[in-house]
Amino acid sequence: MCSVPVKKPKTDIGPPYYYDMLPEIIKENYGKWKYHEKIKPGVLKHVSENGAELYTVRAGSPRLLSIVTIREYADLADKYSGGHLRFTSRHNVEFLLSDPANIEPLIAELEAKGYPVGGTGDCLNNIIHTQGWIHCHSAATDASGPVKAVMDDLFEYFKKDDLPAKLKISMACCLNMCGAVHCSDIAFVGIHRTVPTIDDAGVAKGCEIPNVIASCPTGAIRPNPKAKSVMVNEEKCMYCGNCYTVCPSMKIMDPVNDGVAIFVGGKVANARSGPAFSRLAIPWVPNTPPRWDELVVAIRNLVEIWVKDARKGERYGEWIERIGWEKFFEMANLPFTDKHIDDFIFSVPTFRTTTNFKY
Amino acid sequence: MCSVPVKKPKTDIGPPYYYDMLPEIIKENYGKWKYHEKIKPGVLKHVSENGAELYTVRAGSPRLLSIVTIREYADLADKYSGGHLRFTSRHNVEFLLSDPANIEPLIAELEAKGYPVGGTGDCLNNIIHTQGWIHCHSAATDASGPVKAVMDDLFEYFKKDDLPAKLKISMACCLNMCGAVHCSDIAFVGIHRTVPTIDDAGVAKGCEIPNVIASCPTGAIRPNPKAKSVMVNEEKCMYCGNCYTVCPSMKIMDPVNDGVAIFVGGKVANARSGPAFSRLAIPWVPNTPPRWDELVVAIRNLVEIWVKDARKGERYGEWIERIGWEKFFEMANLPFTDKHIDDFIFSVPTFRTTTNFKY
Amino acid sequence: MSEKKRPLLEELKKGPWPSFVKEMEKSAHNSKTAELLDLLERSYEDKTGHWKHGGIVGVTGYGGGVIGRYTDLPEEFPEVREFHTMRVNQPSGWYYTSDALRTLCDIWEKHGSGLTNMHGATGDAILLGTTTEHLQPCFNDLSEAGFDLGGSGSNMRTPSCCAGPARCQNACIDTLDLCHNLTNTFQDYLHRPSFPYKFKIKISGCANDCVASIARADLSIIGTWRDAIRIDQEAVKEYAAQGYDIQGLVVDKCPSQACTYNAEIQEFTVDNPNCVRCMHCINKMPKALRIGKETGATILIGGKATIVQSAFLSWVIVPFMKLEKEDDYAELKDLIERIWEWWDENGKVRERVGELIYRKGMREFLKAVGLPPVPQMVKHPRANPYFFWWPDEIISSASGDAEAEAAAGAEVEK
Amino acid sequence: MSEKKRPLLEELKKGPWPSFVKEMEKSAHNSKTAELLDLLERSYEDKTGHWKHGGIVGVTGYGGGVIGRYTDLPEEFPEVREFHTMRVNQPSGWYYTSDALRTLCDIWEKHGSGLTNMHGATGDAILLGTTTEHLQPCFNDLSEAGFDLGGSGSNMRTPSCCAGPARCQNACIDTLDLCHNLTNTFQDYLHRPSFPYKFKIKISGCANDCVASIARADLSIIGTWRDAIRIDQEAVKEYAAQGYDIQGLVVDKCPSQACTYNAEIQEFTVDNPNCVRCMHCINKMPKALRIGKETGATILIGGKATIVQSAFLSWVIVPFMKLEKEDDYAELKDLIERIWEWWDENGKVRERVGELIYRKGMREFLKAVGLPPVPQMVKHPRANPYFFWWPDEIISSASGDAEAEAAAGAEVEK
Ligand code: SRM
Ligand code: SRM
Ligand code: SRM
Ligand code: SRM
Ligand code: SF4
Ligand code: SF4
Ligand code: SF4
Ligand code: SF4
Ligand code: SF4
Ligand code: SF4
Ligand code: SF4
Ligand code: SF4
Repeated sequence: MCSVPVKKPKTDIGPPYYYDMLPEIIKENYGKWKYHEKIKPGVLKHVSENGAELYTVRAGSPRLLSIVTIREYADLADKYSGGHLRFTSRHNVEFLLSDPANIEPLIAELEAKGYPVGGTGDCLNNIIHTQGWIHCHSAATDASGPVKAVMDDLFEYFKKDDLPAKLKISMACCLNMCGAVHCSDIAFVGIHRTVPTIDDAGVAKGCEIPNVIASCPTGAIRPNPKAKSVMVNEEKCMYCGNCYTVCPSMKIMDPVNDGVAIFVGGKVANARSGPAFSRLAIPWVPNTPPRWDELVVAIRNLVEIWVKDARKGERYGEWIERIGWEKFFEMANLPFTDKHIDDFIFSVPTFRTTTNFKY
Repeated sequence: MCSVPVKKPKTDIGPPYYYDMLPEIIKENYGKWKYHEKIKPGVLKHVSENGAELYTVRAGSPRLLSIVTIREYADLADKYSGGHLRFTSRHNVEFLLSDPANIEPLIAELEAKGYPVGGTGDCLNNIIHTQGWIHCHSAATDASGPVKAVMDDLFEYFKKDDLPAKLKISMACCLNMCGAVHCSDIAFVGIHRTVPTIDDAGVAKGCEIPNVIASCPTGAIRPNPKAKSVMVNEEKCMYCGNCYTVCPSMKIMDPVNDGVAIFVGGKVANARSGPAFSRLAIPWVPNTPPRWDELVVAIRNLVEIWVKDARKGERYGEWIERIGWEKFFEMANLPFTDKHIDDFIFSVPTFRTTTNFKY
Repeated sequence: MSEKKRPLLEELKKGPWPSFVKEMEKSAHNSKTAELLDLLERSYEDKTGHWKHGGIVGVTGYGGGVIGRYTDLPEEFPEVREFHTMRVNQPSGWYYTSDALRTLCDIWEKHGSGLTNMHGATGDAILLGTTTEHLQPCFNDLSEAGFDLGGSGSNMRTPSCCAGPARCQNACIDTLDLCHNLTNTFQDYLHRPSFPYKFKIKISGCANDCVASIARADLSIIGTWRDAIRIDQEAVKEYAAQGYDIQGLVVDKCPSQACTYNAEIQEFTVDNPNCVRCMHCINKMPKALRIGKETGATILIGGKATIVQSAFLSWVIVPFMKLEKEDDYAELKDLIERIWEWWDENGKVRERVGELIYRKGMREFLKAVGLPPVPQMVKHPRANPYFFWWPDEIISSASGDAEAEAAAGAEVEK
Repeated sequence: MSEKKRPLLEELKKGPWPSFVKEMEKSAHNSKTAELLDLLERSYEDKTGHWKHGGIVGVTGYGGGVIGRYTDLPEEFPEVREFHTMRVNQPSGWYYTSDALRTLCDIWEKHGSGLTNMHGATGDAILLGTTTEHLQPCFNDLSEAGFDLGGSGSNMRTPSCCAGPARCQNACIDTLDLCHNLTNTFQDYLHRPSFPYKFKIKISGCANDCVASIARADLSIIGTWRDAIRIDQEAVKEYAAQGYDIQGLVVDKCPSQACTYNAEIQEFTVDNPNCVRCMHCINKMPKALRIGKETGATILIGGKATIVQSAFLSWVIVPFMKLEKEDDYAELKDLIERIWEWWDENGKVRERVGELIYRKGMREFLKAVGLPPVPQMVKHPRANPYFFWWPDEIISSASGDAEAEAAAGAEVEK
């Protein structure tokens, strides 16, 4: 059923050598690219100092790929781009073409197979996301499902590049934030809302109590020496699930209360303003599989107010910076609650220490 | 020698009624002022809705006043302003005149007596300061002395109002910062640089040990049960002297190491940018009575680079904001040290989390 | 008083700025003051202060208002063995008549060193240096003459305020009346320390904040308006005629791009809903621009200096409150008392109210004092997902709980 | 696989975005994958995941690279009783040949579910779902074919980098080579967890930071330059000719007012000493503007997601470092090792390096790793006066100590 090692396996060979993966045109123009042009959504052209032209065709991907699909990609690469392709940092696939005549046939075939071409320029990029119920023990929501539902709904914005600026949406299925969503234009993240329930016997048997105590950001956990376990101070616990990560006997799942929080206005690039964190917009929408309707509606609303009101060149957070958070909540028709006000370590610098505000 | 109470003293009568202190012209135009004009440095004119004109003549004050001087003020007020005057939030004295003919004679008499007229508009204001060695047990430097030395040196700027903007200098003689210097264009503050020496017997007798421990911002103090006293962790102590404030047996004075730290770029007004803290520029200059020469030179340097480089309307911090802190340290010819980098509670948000900087 | 005697202090009589040493010498016929000069000369030699705390001193019925002080060299300087300070509550806005000042001087000549601070950083008139024996008689004379003590210790401190409507066209509220009113209303808290720590109130008539209330008051009250900046276009034209750079010095510096200047027709306009009322344009063109008519104040909390948790600037808790003389500022006073109640119940010894809020969270604070959360309270909402839910926001059963769901903020337009 | 069987997942096959459910179904001839679909359907019904940690699994000689996973419903779903993930170290920049991909697919067809993530958030090719039994053989086949595992656990994680000089004109450094080099050099730290916690390295060729290194790498390496932006004025004129709003979309948005456009002569200029190299103008006029020639990188530290102390963005520790292929990036590697050494010695379990620096202070960190403090490390200097002195900066005797005084920074020009 599975191969038996015939000799001592090689270890520490390191990743495949990237250079061997590059097409000839890149090898020849490596480090010599001079500028790029946007041909149309999903198609870039890079021109080198000596005039060579490289075309990139980008197709959207659900990231969770069957080897069947990957082989299809390989076949398309063989057919159109000399067998060369890459994946992007947002999990799209990019074909690297030296012959512009291949662009349209490739696009046609990709689209026909259901792999939409787009996602370049001032568009909605693919949604960075994580494992969810597919594979992670810690997920407060699914990842692939909500992402699919949101991308379906916002699909038009993936296909055209006339948004005010790039729109980067990210998602993570628990507060570990493997999607590193904390600096995205729009971020949504699975959250719990109830304190962990403690299986004392399990803790005693399976968990390092000092580590469990140290894992709690708010110091809500104290020892329970009688039970050789721990206790949680309900007033201090904000359901981060970090204790559960280090100790599976601190169950934190709660199907009716788990859900999704939505943050807005972060960015990563240093272009213009420096990188910035996303900020809480909606503390909770319920988990409503299979298509997370509330989440989808909420995000569309957030996208649309920006598309409508932002000036050309304004990322989400730059737009809010200009209009002010008070106007944002008004435009988004969202209640501002005590949850929006930081009360963690670095809270004080987030308070409005000026009378400069709008009504 | 001292009066003997003949009847039970009245308590809780509250402060004198301000309204009784006001000149007629103010009573008539109370709340009706329409605009003001700067006549010249030290002289303001306020015009009311019904045309009345109130003139204010402001004179600099060392704040530490003998009753001899206060009586002179009273006499001048009787002579020129109908017996009406006030003090400002920066401790200057202001005469409230309804007759403009009195302005020049009043100024002449003030100047003759050594009370300089000025300090309005875009000028150097009086230096807010505190008790120092005159009266406080906690002082790491004198207050009146350094202030006098700095004001003497910068005197020209008190007398003319063509600085880029207002220049607010403040000083406090220890980290309690009674001068609330933390939001000034330039702030200087007495600091210690060595850990307190503990008189165990004194602590045992006179101090509340839990309060002493709680007083330490960095948690450097722990109990010393054997001595019924406390111990200080030298690595954690940053010489704030707060323990000394709650427990005089934790002596913190150190004549050779005590000195003055200088901060820049704070402001209070909400005009344009919101209020801002002053930031460390020079960690330490030594205490060199009687005229604190190093301090005086350092502050003049700080003032002059701003006067030279700032654009009209730029407060100190607004100027630095524009040129960048890296340029500030360069222009001021000051070393940037590890002391300048925050390592207290809210440090992380002060770190440069962008590649946007100048060399 | 010869040059010989105090060579170091002598240096500080030189120079154009008024000399505090000369001030001290003016009162040096008083033996205390003469010895204070000698002690100070000693400090200048030693580079260290020579004061210490001592037994608690005060006047009958009061727990504050006096700072006890003793030299640590009592043998050498017996006249300043005791050298206490009395904090005298200033009249609102530091307005005086010459007679009021003379009365103060006479009392202080009789009972103390003859030295003062006009004024202390909190706002009091500081009478600098007397003995324990003189405290009560001095207080009696002060009180007889219409003066009362200010605060010290863990109490409400002497409130102070800016020049206000008496002398300033920018005053959006009657800072003087409000200051007087609050001081009188809360006298008991001022004179009898019963708080976890000090509590300061400062009142500025507008966002220029001329008493620095946002930086150094636990409760900062700052005047503002709710309607529109008043514009006198004729006066705008005059500024233009004088060659004033309206675009560069005014418009370009507006923090919210809310004003515009049309140089052609010399017209200045304000986009009032986007104006954050920072005062800048009004400051720069006082003849042409004026605060709005529908005035009130922004209430902020938490300002303080460095100790212990580092300095805080006050932050907004009520964006706009009408402050009505007519109803005796009832809404504000009510809020202040609720704040004190919560702080009193929850604060540790020497924990300022801002530090307590930091420790417990705005959420707890707002709930306790009954204020609704509004976006104006924050520069920006939280970045971390570590927020709390109240029990009634949680769905208790799998069947769902529509009300809790609504309360929890399933903020979605369907 | 009929609609009946998984009605909830069925819903996610609809819509224009590629469906992960369809992807799973493509591999559903694999019994594991078929049962994974059933388990997921169950999760959709229950609104909860059905996975748990379990015993530690891995391959011989490695401490990371495999995530052990077990369903909590093993009776019902025996095929996914064990369903581990293998993290395969991607080639720099995620460049592949079709053959390389096919090789990976073949191995995964043989040993696993046939499902992958291309790629994981850290950068690895994720092979999703196999049994303990298959781990070693699968690894052997991978290794035989030229693939190695990536990181997991408390080790250096798989470094990743942007498209770089292979496909981007903005690359100031050879991100691909550097990433490959660091991965190989530090393989031992990657494969054998020995750190307090995870340590991530991400490399972007310029300040656009297309791998988000500043947000999600403990060590962020971001390309930049030190000389001048290259300007092609002819190309500027072309943008102008096309009616492009150079003033509004480029100049007005420059964060440091360092560029200007003279519309009359259609000339674009950059005040290079005041340019902060944010990339904005270059991004907006790629044909006319180009990065400088004297290139290198800014090194930043501390980036991480929310847990425990809240998310940090990396901050500058070296404003500019030349990254020389010639000397094998010696300076950088040396720095990395010094950082690890200090972190290893001082870090608590599960304490990221940024959190350790927060706890101990930059001062301790800089001294330990031998970096000089520079203003570029901070947005602004500290506001509080709570700073520390090193013993040698303190004057030991009353006689004074000129050297210490100098060291202490009596920074005064005399
Ligand atoms: C392919 C990719 C790099 C990779 O190694 O995979 C890439 C490639 C390019 N990026 Fe990027 N960026 C890529 C992820 C990012 C990220 C990271 C992310 O999305 O998580 C960022 C930071 C995001 C943020 O700020 O939140 C990023 C911020 C930028 C920016 C700055 C945008 C801005 O805020 O102004 C530019 C400049 C621009 O677009 O004008 C840029 C520009 C570019 C250019 C135009 C560079 C060039 O000339 O080749 C490339 C084509 C961009 C396009 O899609 O139009 N790239 N770019 C990544 C594509 C992801 C995808 O599939 O959608
Ligand atoms: C008298 C006084 C109020 C009092 O109740 O005593 C006062 C009075 C006035 N202030 Fe003030 N300010 C006074 C302390 C302050 C303070 C507090 C402080 O200095 O500690 C501030 C905040 C300081 C800060 O931002 O750090 C202050 C920030 C302002 C500003 C805003 C300046 C700016 O940053 O743009 C203005 C507006 C202006 O000058 O254009 C202003 C304007 C004024 C005006 C012009 C208001 C008016 O129309 O009457 C008054 C004359 C100012 C002048 O000196 O030219 N006043 N002013 C205070 C005089 C102190 C002194 O003796 O020097
Ligand atoms: C007299 C005065 C300084 C001055 O020369 O003007 C003063 C003097 C003292 N202050 Fe203060 N503070 C004075 C205004 C302030 C201010 C400014 C203000 O009120 O606007 C502050 C900063 C704002 C604040 O409250 O945060 C201030 C922050 C402190 C602190 C630190 C409190 C904190 O929480 O950070 C202490 C320490 C303490 O309370 O133990 C302190 C303690 C002291 C003590 C009582 C220390 C002591 O026990 O010796 C000083 C008595 C000195 C003396 O010999 O009389 N003083 N103190 C000011 C009061 C005069 C008045 O009543 O008008
Ligand atoms: C697979 C992956 C998500 C994905 O779908 O892409 C992932 C999956 C897990 N992450 Fe992660 N993390 C992944 C990238 C990240 C990232 C993003 C990145 O690396 O750029 C982050 C945020 C950046 C950071 O490191 O701060 C991230 C922050 C965490 C954390 C929180 C760490 C922290 O200090 O804040 C944990 C918790 C932990 O370490 O115990 C965590 C823990 C986990 C665990 C191991 C939790 C667990 O024990 O089950 C997850 C295993 C899931 C599974 O079933 O395989 N993962 N994790 C990513 C790794 C794939 C790869 O190797 O390429
Ligand atoms: S974000 Fe949480 S639930 Fe999602 S993959 Fe990471 S650790 Fe697992
Ligand atoms: S869920 Fe988070 S906050 Fe609650 S006890 Fe566990 S670690 Fe602490
Ligand atoms: S700043 Fe310190 S030394 Fe100066 S008066 Fe206040 S408490 Fe005393
Ligand atoms: S001086 Fe400050 S830091 Fe040092 S022990 Fe005392 S309270 Fe703590
Ligand atoms: S705060 Fe405003 S109202 Fe009060 S004096 Fe200053 S400018 Fe006038
Ligand atoms: S008050 Fe301030 S915010 Fe309002 S228009 Fe004037 S300058 Fe702009
Ligand atoms: S980070 Fe810079 S160099 Fe790398 S792909 Fe993005 S734009 Fe190009
Ligand atoms: S790179 Fe950025 S900072 Fe430099 S000139 Fe261009 S826009 Fe301005």
